Amino acid sequence: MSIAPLLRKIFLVDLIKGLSITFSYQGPKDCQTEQYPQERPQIADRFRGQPLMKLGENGETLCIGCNLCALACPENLITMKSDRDPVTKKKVMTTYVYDVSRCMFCGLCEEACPTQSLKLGTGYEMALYSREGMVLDREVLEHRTDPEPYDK
Amino acid sequence: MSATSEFKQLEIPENTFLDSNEMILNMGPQHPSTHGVLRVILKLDGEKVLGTECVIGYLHRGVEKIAENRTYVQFNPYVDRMDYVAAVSNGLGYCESVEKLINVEAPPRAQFLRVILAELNRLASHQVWLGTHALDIGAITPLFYTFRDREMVLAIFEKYCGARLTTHAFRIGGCIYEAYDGFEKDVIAYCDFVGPKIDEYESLLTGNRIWIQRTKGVGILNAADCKALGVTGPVLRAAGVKWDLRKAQPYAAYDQVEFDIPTAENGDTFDRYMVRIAEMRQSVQILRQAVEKLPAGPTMAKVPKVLKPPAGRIYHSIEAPKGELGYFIVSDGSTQPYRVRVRPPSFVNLQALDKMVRGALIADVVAVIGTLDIVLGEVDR
Amino acid sequence: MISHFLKFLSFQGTPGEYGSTLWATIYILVIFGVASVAVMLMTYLERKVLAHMQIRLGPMRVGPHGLLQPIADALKLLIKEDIVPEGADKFLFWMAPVAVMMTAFTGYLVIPFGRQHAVTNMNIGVLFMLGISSLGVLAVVMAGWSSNSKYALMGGLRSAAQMVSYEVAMGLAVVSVLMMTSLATGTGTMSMIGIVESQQQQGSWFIFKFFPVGLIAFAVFAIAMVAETNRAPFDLPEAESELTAGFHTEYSGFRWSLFFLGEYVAMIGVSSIAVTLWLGGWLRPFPNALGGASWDTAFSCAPGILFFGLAAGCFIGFARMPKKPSFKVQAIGLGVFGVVLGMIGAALLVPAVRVRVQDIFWFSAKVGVFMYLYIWYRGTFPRYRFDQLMRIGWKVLLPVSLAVLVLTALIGVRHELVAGLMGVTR
Amino acid sequence: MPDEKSELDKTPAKALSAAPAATTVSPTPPSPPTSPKPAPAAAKPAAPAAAPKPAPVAWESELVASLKRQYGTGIREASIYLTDEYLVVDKSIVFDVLTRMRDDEHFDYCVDVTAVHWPKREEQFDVVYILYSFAKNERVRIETTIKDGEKVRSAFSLWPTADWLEREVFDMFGIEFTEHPGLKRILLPEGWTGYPLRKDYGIRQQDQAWVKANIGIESGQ
Repeated sequence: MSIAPLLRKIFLVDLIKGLSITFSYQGPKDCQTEQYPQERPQIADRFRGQPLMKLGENGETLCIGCNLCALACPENLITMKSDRDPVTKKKVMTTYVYDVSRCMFCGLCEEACPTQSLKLGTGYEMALYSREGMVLDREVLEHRTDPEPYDK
Repeated sequence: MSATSEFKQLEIPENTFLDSNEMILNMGPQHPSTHGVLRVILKLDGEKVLGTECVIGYLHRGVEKIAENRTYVQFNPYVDRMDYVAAVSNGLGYCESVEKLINVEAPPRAQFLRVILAELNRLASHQVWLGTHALDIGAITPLFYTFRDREMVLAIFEKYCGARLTTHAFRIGGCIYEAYDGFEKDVIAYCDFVGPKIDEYESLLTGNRIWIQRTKGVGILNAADCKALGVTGPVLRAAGVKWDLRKAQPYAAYDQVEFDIPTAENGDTFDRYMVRIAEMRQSVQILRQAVEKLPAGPTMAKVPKVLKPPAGRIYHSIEAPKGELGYFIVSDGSTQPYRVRVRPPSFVNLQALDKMVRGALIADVVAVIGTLDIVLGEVDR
Repeated sequence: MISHFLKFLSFQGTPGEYGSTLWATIYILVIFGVASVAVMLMTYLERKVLAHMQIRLGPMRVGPHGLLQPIADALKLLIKEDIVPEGADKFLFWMAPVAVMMTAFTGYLVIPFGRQHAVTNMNIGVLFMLGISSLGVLAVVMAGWSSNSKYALMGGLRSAAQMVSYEVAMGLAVVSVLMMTSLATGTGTMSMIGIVESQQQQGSWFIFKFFPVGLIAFAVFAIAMVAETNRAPFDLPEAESELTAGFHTEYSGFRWSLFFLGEYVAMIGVSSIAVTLWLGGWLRPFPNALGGASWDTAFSCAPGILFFGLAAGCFIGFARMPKKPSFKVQAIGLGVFGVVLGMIGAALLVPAVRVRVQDIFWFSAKVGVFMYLYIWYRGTFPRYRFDQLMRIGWKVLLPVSLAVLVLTALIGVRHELVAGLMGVTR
Repeated sequence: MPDEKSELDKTPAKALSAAPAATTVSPTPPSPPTSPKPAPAAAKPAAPAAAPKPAPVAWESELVASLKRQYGTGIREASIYLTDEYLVVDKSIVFDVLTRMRDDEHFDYCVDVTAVHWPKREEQFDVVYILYSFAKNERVRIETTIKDGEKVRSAFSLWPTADWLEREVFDMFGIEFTEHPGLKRILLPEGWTGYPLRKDYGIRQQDQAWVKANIGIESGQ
């Protein structure tokens, strides 16, 4: 063994190198913790979270009752019923149920939607105390007001 | 989830003074370092391991059965749930396989986007591996450094496709998401950021005498054993076999970027560590090239809305961060796959555990499980 | 009563030397209480320092900056269900945590926190301390055996082997110090107080004595003491990633907290030995370079200044608190805490207090450095494997400590001879 | 955020509207405008771009010729489908073919062993071996068909990796392998009845008796 590695070994250079790294990270500016309720993460625009149904400019639904989202869903968690309007002969969505408890937020439903009515929004605080609350109907999807943000 | 039948005949008799027997130690499925719900039954002589038996299946969700009951497009998000640490690679393999089945090729821009995301994912996967592996060997701090750096990758994923872990980033026929504004900048920023960080991991571990003692000569698996046991990925490369599917059978745009296949000679835990570290550096290199060469154009090929591949069967595999990830798809001409078989690298690699730890100590079992880089979601599917 | 009190205060020695059982009992209770509080503080600091090394924040929720976290932990542990595993040896299972506590605390009898601040000046202090600290292994083996769990048994066995092997190197390193104490007085001493006093007389901490012999002996001891207390990178008996928690896998609630307490008390205990033997115990730094009465006064102000600094830190934290109603209680708490610290700091500057407290302060400060090192090691190093640990103990530390012993003897004899030739009176 | 239009809203619609609504496969893969991807090592002779549906074409090679010389009609089919080379061989010779592939043709890596269930056929199961040769950079699929209850000789003695792969096939399809060192269930618990990947096994079906006896609940669904 040549002398330099031996000296390095005796003087614990390898260990001191590691120690210096952990020591240098102690400053508060290196801290990565996000104190969640006070600091909230930046959510990307494309984030697939809370499902929403968007409304048109006059508050009318954009859904045309085509059932494509229900067909696209791998988990079959969208139940849609539609009727034909007797006057305009157009399909009109009557009931719409979205079961978030089984959703894996894959985004296939919003991709299937031809009118971009259904959208997975950026809401992410979806925890609830009951499973029943996870089954969202049309009213909730359309007029969802974001719950009071958690701040304790 | 078979019981310990192999060891059952080894009923421990009544102890007499100074009589020593083998001990059966049950490690897992609730154990801090079995990386999930792996159960290993160890036959011990003191601290020395005489044999192991893996009991798996605690996370079995029947992915292959689910595939038979979903359409080709609908099954796509499920593959992310196998190797959840490298979800992008899973999706890439599946999309490429179905594209091969329907004989469609993704447009070049999509190919490059796939390379970028897959390499980002490889870095993220290796970072998770490094953190947990170091944690198994007792160094708790690298875990936090690697997760900090992985966070940037996840942020890019979130901005690109809206999800962080189970990304569902690719669709059959290309990438449905166009790169967001500043995508290239983010990737390059990550490359600039992660290079020095890899040096930092190295100065924490590579030279450290404890790390060297714990990893050198531990869990040796030579090239012949690797081939016989079907072990692929960095484990195979650490044994000196210069084989990487990205080079051997290039897919996506891997034939248009330049990179090396890092290899090592001894096939021990330290070599696997060095190979993965070198792979991370290569991934950074691939990322820089891919961003530079990222062509303009469409990101989706023309794919029918209702996918009905012609009857036939194909096998396609890619180089996932853990090894060869293959999909064997049988189509009967309907909208749903007749059979999808996933060839999971973790499952096959885990088989080598017994070979690697025989005669070693308990502490080495933990190190070897870590170095195999298994993800139980993929082992059990 | 008051005269009795004042008489004791004016006595320059320990209660043991004073011959008062009452004062000794008071001292014991005070040490017990302070050590327990120190452990709580240590757990808080460990979590905070480790967190910051790992780019985290650590506890932040219980109290301002998590200051009340140790209390919350203690409460949680006290009210947790106490589980005795099936098939456990009930008596030993009950005994083990008690034994850990007892052995850990008994050693404190001889630790001199200052010239007056020790329960007794025992003439075989170091031997007593080493003996007591090695009793701890019994408790660990008891815990491992009685739990009726293979993980616990493995942990206990590892622990027994490890503690026994490192005791040897540790003991030999201590002997070299004992030889050094004989230099000035002709006869050495094993009394902890006597060792510090002989460092004072020789005008050099033993870590710098016969450089680098003292340093090497200290290094051997410093490594062995980490192994002795089962801390990273030698924390094999409780190696989390291998044996889940080692010998205390099956313990929960209050019993587990006794193990925890015992571990930290033992850490402080062995650090105290190291401080006493090599780092001059309660002596202030730079006694030679910065000697003189004015420097003495300046150094004795250090504890007060430190507390003022801590108080200032609290006030900065108070000012930086987010201005949100939910933070009001925390902010006020931090402010009050700062005020209390400031008042303590002011009290410590009173000359009468200052003189009596400075010994304790320097001693605690030195021990604190060791505590920080413990945390630092844990934050940086991987864990040794069992065979490697044994190899270091027997093949590296033991020969080195033997060599140090011989070197110390040779150099010491030469030193004495030279001194004798020069006709220097002792 | 109903009025916020992110890029996500536009992209999928664009891509989907561009896709034809027809249900037939678009025959021609779109030729990339820039730098066409060079064909990988295993070239793509099959699937001519003009053909409406890719079909298997005969696989002509020295390997196939020599195999056919040796086994005659035992080699039932040797074709290439979408660059995948595969052989369908008779059940009786499959182990011999595998041995030959390993020893003489350097297929030293057994990628996968799996099976496919065809309940309507008389020979219900396809057993599929996927082999790879590091030396030739070539992948070959070897298939055989067996009836329900028929046994196959284990490839464990050729490639130890077949151990778990065959156990999984046994677990999921109930195909037994002879001379296997420890053929038992791997992903499902021992004592489970039924083979989940058979087509007659429903997706929600499970061994209720086992679940009740071992987990103590009525159903996991």
